[in-house]
Amino acid sequence: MTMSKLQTAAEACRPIRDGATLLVGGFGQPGTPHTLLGQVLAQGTGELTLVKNDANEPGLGISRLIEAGRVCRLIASHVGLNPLAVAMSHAGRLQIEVYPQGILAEKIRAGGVGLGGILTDIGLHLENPAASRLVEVGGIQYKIEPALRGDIALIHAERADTMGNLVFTGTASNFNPAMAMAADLVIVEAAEIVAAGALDPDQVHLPGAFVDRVVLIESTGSDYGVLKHHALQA
Amino acid sequence: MTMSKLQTAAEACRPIRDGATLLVGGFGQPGTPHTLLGQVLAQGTGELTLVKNDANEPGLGISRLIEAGRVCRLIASHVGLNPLAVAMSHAGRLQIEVYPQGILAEKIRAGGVGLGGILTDIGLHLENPAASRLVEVGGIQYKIEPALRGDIALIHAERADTMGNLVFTGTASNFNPAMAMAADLVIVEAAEIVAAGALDPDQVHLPGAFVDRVVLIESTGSDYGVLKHHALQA
Amino acid sequence: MHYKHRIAQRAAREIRPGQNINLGIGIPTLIMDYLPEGQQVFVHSENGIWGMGRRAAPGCEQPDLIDAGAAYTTCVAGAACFDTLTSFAIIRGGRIDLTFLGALEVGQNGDLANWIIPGKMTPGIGGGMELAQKSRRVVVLTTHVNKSGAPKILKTCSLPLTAPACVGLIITDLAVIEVTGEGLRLRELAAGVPVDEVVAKTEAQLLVPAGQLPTF
Amino acid sequence: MHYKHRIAQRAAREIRPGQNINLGIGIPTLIMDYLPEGQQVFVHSENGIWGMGRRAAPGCEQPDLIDAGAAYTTCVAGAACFDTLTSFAIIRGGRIDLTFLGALEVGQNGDLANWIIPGKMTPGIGGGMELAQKSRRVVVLTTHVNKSGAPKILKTCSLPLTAPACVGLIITDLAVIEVTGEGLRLRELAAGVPVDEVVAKTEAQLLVPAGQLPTF
Repeated sequence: MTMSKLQTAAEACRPIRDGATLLVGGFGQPGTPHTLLGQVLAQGTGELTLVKNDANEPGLGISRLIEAGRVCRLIASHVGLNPLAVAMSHAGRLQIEVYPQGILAEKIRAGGVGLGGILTDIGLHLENPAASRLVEVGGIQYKIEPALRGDIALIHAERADTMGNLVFTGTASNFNPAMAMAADLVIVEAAEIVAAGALDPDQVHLPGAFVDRVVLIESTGSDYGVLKHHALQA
Repeated sequence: MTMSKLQTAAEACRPIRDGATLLVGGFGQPGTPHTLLGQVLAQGTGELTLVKNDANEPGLGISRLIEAGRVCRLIASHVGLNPLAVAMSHAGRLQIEVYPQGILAEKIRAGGVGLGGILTDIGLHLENPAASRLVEVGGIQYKIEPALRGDIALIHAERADTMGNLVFTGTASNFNPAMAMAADLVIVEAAEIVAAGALDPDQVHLPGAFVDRVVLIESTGSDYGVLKHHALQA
Repeated sequence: MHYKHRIAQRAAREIRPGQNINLGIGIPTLIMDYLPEGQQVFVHSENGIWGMGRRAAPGCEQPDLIDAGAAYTTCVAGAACFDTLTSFAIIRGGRIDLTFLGALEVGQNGDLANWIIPGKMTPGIGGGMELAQKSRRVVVLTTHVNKSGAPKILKTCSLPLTAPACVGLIITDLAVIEVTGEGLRLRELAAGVPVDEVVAKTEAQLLVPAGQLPTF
Repeated sequence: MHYKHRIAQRAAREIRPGQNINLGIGIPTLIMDYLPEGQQVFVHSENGIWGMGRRAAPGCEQPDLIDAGAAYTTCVAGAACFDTLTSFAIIRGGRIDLTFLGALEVGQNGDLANWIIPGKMTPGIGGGMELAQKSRRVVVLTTHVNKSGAPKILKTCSLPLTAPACVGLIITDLAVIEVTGEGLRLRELAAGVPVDEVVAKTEAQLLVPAGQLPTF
């Protein structure tokens, strides 16, 4: 019997329930799991907490879920490219919580690697010493940042094998490896899926031990293409 | 002008002074930087603190420095394959400090990525609550493990380019990537050194931003070969 | 069959298809020879392999591919190699379904002591503490008594613990014993071993079910 | 030449061979056009590139290769791509030699405020706080006054800080000003700009050296 983690998007995303916390890969378009997000939209799941670096841009990625009113809370590092999400936050229809980008990634990693949290001096000048949890190590003050995990991670990879071993490309890696470690159920979409043994063990970016389900991207349409407004004009 | 980080072992290791703390890659033989360690031995450096997963085996790797009396202190996770190091510790001639393997790696990584430390629940049952630094996060007790850095890291890679981008192989990766982030001066030996542009940017395991000096391994003799006593008999 | 192999063979029956497993030093490494044929199991080696295969055949050793005990090993199709950080992320992140470990002592509440022998310098815990504490299930493989003939399965461990209340099942040369909420329950007997002998050689209280017990 | 390009051109002269540099959003991205030819500089982009090249030529965009501002970009020979964890390990680990950032306000002690505008919802700090706090040197590129004509270089910042005492040099459309232990020292003037104008448009105390100042 040969094992395979390959499933359809509908099968893979079935366990995603209202009220879930989803870790969503991507920095802007690259690495955003459009196929899996499309499935979540289609199946009507709501009351979601999303953790993603940014809010994508209007009409794209997680912004579609936000626009459809499916998201109550977004944990991110920068939502500047999505005025729509900013407006919804102003209107009290979306709760946005921001962290410095690398600290958000480290909080998620800590959750994934079984740590309780990290000690950081980033942004310490903004803390209220009375309200914050500060500790001193080696004569330096640090703030305790608790680990952050999700119920489900939605991950985009360039290539996967049927065992769930993943390869990323370019700037599409971003939050994907950290998030693929930090959820109870890890669902991956990949542009290409190969047989076990087709990937060089040295060239796997994230071992399949972390991955539960793998989905083949069937339509690599406009969601995965070049956004003309971010390209130089000819 | 084309930049290159390529140096001879003697040039690269010149800044290693008596009393330095060295982070040394390797889990057993694979990933141990034999060429760089040979240079440290040859140049007579002593009073060293070494951080390495293990103590190698008698006559090999860091054990040569230990046997030559150059090491006062070893921070490791397991020295069971080196009875000589154990005996020297008993005799009070070598101070050995051990941590759980993954926690040692995380302490080093924390030092490398600019964190003050990590919160872990590993081995909490052995702590003296009065003596340890415990904190509660989300209702769970954790211990504060401070970050660990070295003055110099001695790293072994399979392949490097002249910019210091590194590729590891098999089980020779081990502590090397974490340590290559966590020292003020990072010296790498590689079995092969290629021109900038010869490595696929997606297939670099550790970006050259962390690497200061690259040394070509000139003799891949017995140090890098198969140890017969760990092989099955024909 | 040598008792170590009989323990390993019995232990292999605890493995379910698709599980991520880790094999500690000693008897656990022998399980490699009894893995169910044609059933995908992912063997994790804490020095950086997921999908480890059998030991390298003589003459086929790759210098940079060893197991956690330093023996030359191989990869199966679909394997991945990685660094220590990733390897222990798998362990502490709760992705190891089943770990087999040796023991110096096991307490009746599942406490495990397998790293410090009093009066000897400890060589360090290596990856054992994280494996014991964070694997979803820990199965101990051990002789029932130590070299002096004293029981290893105790009411309370006397040695410093590797991890508290972590053991789910104990497989020895004499018996299979389950750690339950009510205490230690005798599940199976080694062929030819009477219940009385197991009870006599176990310091902890044993719950012995009525009727015939299966043998292995 | 537009003032933004003049600032970028002057800023490029701060770069030393072999340095790891990061270019923030806005004027700093223009530096890419003024990098010294034939001199190796490693441009870091916090979304996962070390060795970033110029923006992708029209029609040559790769969908999965963007800069931190979402524009399609390229890699130079010797580049590496990686994830966010590695990217910020480079930043917080102190491996960025030089970062160019924009500013809303700069304090005379080197305080930098560039992320929260009062009364507006902040879109988040992104990677700016870590870059400002951990880069070995921070050079601010900004207009000397804001859109209302009010000075941006102040005795004390009024906005929430991105990072305290992090700025080493300020390059504006009017002048180059160094942050020193003694305070802000006027170093250079934009061509045709009198010292009086710079002093008048700077709220903070300026140390003005005697004699002719270089222009840029």
